[in-house]
Amino acid sequence: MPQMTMREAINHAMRLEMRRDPEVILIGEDVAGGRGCPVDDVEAAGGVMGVTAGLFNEFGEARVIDTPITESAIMGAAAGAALTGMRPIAELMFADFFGVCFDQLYNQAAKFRYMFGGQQGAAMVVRTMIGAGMGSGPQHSQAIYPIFAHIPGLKVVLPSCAYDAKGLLIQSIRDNDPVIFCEHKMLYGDKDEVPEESYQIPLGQARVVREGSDVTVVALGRMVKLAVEAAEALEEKGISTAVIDPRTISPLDVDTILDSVEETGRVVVVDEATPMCSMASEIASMIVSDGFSSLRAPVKKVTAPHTPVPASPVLEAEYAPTAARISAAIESVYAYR
Amino acid sequence: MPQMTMREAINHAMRLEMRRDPEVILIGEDVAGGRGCPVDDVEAAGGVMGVTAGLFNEFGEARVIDTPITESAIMGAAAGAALTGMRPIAELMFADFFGVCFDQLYNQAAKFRYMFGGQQGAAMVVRTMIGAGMGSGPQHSQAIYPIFAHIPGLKVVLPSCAYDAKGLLIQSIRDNDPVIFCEHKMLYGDKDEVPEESYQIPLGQARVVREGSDVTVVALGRMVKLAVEAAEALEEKGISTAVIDPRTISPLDVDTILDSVEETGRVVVVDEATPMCSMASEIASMIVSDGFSSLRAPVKKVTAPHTPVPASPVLEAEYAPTAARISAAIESVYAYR
Amino acid sequence: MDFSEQELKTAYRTMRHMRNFDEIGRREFMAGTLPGFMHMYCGEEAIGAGVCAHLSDEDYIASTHRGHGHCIAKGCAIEDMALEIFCRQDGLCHGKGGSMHIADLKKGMLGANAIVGGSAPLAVGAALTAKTRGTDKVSIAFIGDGASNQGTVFEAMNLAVVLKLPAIFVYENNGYAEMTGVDYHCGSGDIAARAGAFGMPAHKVDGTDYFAVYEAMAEATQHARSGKGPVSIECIAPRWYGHFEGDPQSYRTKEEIADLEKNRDPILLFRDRVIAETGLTQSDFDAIDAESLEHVEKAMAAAKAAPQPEPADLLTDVYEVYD
Amino acid sequence: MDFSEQELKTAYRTMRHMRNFDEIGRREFMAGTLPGFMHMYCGEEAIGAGVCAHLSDEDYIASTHRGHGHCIAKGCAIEDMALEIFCRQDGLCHGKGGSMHIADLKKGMLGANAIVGGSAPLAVGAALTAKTRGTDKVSIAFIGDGASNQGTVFEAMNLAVVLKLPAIFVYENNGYAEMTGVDYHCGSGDIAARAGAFGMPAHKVDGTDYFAVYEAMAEATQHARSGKGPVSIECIAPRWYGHFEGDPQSYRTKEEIADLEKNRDPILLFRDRVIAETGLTQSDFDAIDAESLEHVEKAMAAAKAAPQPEPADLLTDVYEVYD
Ligand SMILES: Cc1ncc(C[n+]2csc(CCOP(=O)(O)OP(=O)(O)O)c2C)c(N)n1
Ligand SMILES: Cc1ncc(C[n+]2csc(CCOP(=O)(O)OP(=O)(O)O)c2C)c(N)n1
Ligand SMILES: [Mg+2]
Ligand SMILES: [Mg+2]
Repeated sequence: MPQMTMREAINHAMRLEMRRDPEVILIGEDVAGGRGCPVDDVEAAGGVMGVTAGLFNEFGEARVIDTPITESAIMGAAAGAALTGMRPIAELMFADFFGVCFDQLYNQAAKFRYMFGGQQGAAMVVRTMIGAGMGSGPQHSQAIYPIFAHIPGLKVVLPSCAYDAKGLLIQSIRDNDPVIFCEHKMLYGDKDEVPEESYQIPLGQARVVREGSDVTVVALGRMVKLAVEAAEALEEKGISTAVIDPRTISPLDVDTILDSVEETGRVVVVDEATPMCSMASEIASMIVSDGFSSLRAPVKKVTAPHTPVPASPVLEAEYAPTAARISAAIESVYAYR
Repeated sequence: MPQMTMREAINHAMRLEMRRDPEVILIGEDVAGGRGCPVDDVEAAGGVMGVTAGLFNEFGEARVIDTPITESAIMGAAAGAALTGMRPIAELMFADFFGVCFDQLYNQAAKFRYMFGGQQGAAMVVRTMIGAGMGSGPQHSQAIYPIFAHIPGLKVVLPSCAYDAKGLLIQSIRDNDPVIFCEHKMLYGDKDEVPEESYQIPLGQARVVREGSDVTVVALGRMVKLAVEAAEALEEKGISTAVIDPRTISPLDVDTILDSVEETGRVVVVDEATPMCSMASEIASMIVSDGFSSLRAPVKKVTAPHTPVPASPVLEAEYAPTAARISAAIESVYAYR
Repeated sequence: MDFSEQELKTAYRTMRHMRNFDEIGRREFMAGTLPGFMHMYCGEEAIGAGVCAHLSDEDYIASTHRGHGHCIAKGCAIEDMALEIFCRQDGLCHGKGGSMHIADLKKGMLGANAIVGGSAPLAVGAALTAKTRGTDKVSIAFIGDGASNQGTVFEAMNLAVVLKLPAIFVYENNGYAEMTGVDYHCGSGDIAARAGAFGMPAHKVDGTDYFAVYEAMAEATQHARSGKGPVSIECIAPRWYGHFEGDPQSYRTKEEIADLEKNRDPILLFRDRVIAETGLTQSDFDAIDAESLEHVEKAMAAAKAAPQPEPADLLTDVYEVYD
Repeated sequence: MDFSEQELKTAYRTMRHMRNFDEIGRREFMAGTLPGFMHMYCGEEAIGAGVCAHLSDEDYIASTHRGHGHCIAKGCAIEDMALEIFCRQDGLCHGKGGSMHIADLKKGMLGANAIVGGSAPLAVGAALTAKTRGTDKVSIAFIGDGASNQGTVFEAMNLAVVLKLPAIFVYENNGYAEMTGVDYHCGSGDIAARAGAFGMPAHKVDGTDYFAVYEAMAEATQHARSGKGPVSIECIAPRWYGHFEGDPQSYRTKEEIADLEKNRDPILLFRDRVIAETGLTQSDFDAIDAESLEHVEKAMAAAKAAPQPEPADLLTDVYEVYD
């Protein structure tokens, strides 16, 4: 099986779906790259991170659409196109920018199906970049997905590896509801075995990344690999740690988490987002409501602090959870009596 | 002590602060009402709900500023004015509209103090209307405050009665950080004893609305009176229920909640917002993390469902928690063994 | 006059339906039987009618909170609309949308919208569908004078120009955004000129004159359908009622309103001109009036008596599948 | 020429500082010592310098992601800026803001801004402060050609016109929004005309010509300071480098860039003209060049060697009080 980076896997998923279905279009800022510029026959740069590279050259300007800087119009255009039968993929370059355009997603696209009495939903995907780690500062580094997960009518996907990213994106494009697909900028370069052919991963199915019987760690996005690192290190100390990657946070695969908690009774939730009203809180509260009888220790949340993301790389390194902090949390719930 | 509605209490708080401090200004859509219209000497209508009635007549157009329909510019103007030393109160007519303007609050005002290294914060208040119950439909009825609470740098206030509304709003106006002040549209008419004079209620201090030793109910906003109703009814059945109103959800008064949980070991959280990544989840997760050793039953969340707010009054009545649903939850955690 | 009698009667009936729908709706609202808000379209009927006269079910419109007239003009059944404003189970949106969210996708009616400026980007999206599919369909955004200041609307215009989409921006300048006058809230005071500066043809017409709207829209659709890009039309037609029912309108004079009713009633203006210029007579129009009144009254009465949604409906249609 | 030698030298020094700051910053960025993004202002120096020449510390500016030049022109100390782009503890924002968030409130510099279009509403807010307090201060928003399409910017212009605020919208049309050309992304292609349609005076000038910018800004400030409301100025000045360092610029030709460096260097153009028209000589300017280079190199070297923030700083200054 070929090795692909997550960047390539995402590119590949779009390419396959655009070949398969002429109603799939891609719209966003610089998704082609170079429109209106003196050099005409430019190889499509495919965005600041190169994730959509080459799609313009294969599918042309009718289906790979560069836009002005106009997020509300991009999201609205995608929503309106979806409402009239297309399957747009809209790019929100950095998820941090949702604040200028969220109405078109949360009040419009997310509510169509419900407020129109089931006539039609918005079969659209918003691909967007999240996360700290690149020194991009307070307005380009946030893990803002709890806000998306809060909204009824949206689905929210958070892949942690290239293999999942491809299967989840293909599924998201075929899904008939609006999906926010959150790509962590620090994972684009991560490699994985990824099949050339098309495959789908259902939304709402967690992946048990690692079995374990002492402690359950639920980790999201970039946190998954840190959790695995922590779990492996603790193996030596005789602590058997399960790591669960929900992969989609809305819908959330509650059963897989509760099954593990039933066995372990001890839980750590790891989330890069800031803590208040976060997925870490959501998962912890779900467990204390539906898995209480199994619980043998406090549920520990390992998250970013309730602060903006600092620009300084030195401070940024303190900001997001680390394997060391995850280990400490696992040990503390393990030791709880 | 005079009786005032929450509408009057809020109006009164602004009036007192505007008299006291010339740097306090009010800006928003129709906060005066009637600008640019043929009738010149109109009594200021004070918005669709009349909450700012008369302020224009007392303070004039330089301080009570009608705007076009332009929420981003309103929030940005308030943030920019605050950054340069004023104390603006900006009105976001319905909180549901945050989606067209949130960037100016969450990426700008909320982050100034931090990203500018402490030079200056935005001493501004955003007054906004929340909640279901008026048949206003999916885009005018939401209780969207969990999104505000998620954001570091914002403070979020949620008064449940006229007395609190006045004291909390005066405090919010004097606070040096951006405060989102959420007014429930179904509470505007509720009356309370409210002193004529000025008083402040600190942010981050819950109110124990009702003492009780068997079950702790944490209820937010309009839910507080329903929780009290439920608690009173259960008194007859011999269940002693404490009701806590956090009053501000960011900062959250964790201690008052944990103190009560230590006594009762049984908790119900009542929140009108939709459940995922909500304050109900936040409070439940805080308790399972920091109050686990006291807990004797699952924490029950009584919330709206994960759906938009339906227009139909019949369905809307099913949407928000009721005293009956709260009672049932209290009884179930009480009975848990 | 370049219209068949049939066309003229249809246009008149459409406007009369609009008027009756809102007047009867208002009566019900004041009686407390109608939930939510009630935004009257009276005085603006010629806009919706003149615009939609050029559209088929395959063309799209995206509407506003003041959307009943647009729905009627686009061909939504009065019965289904009445059921929806009463939030009944068999309404167009099964009672979940209500007055501010009526949608009828089979008719190309993409929804009223309770977010001011919310529909302009959506209309651009529908225009993108038309262009991508290579059809000659057009997509119309209705936009209030107040909404014309919203960032979403400016962005929608710019994107339509950049992508040369078959979108038509119809500004309904009815003089007010809630209680705030257009002379105050609109920077230049000239909505059409602002639209024109985005690089598209911009018309400005008397929105109480059906024929003026019709003509402008004829040009606009021809332009848009032939791939030349978007167009805007500002239609000036003051509203007769308050922003919504319950607005005491202390900000305007009774004389202003009386004058409108007397001199700028789009329905009367239409009728008078058609009688003057064609073979149609007072009694032709009286017949339509009577028929329309009966039709709308019946639809409203039926809707009022129709069953409410079931509690279980609360949880349906949030997603197609979610688990 | 209506400038004192002192004024001319100051203007030149400001532009030379900008150039050196970004060129040296770029060198450091490529060496991997500078975190975050690096957006070069080269080619656009005359805009920031010409605009800020009219401002005191009590006037306000709100800037963009490409904000180093604006900061320098508004009087921020090079040393403190250097510390901030290296994210050091003693930087203007104690390292928490970095290049895209430099702010210096004592100097009326309200922050660079990493949200495109984010600063225009903020500048309007500062103008509101000036008006409410009855001062004659003005507030400037710097806005890129790409940002000119953002809804927030249109809204900011409209609100400034409606409230007659002393705001000046300075458009820096440098030809590109990231990789997308202005001819493509801007509907009408005419940013100034679009601004003018909002009902304010709208100038368009060669942004590589310090004197042209200076003149337009003289008029603009006079207008705004005297209570007549906002003004806009579109300054055309193509950028020399990519969007940020790392952009391979496959979308433009090497010839275009070479031509800019040769014929449209705002610093050279200034120097040549001043030498031709005044008593200042090559060696006057050479002296400033040398002095500036030393100054900036020293500031950068000091910054690079300065202490990092302490881990505990992560948690401070989120709120004034929070409990
Ligand atoms: C984003 C947003 N802001 C404010 C409102 C509240 N609101 C509803 S209608 C209205 C006035 C709209 O004026 P206009 O666009 O002229 O339409 P008209 O009501 O005159 O038809 C306002 C301010 C809203 N629904 N959405
Ligand atoms: C709201 C928002 N959208 C997109 C971006 C990403 N972005 C950063 S700079 C830029 C281009 C800005 O172009 P322009 O306004 O012309 O400024 P320039 O870079 O040319 O100075 C873009 C798209 C952003 N930071 N914020
Ligand atoms: Mg209007
Ligand atoms: Mg540019």
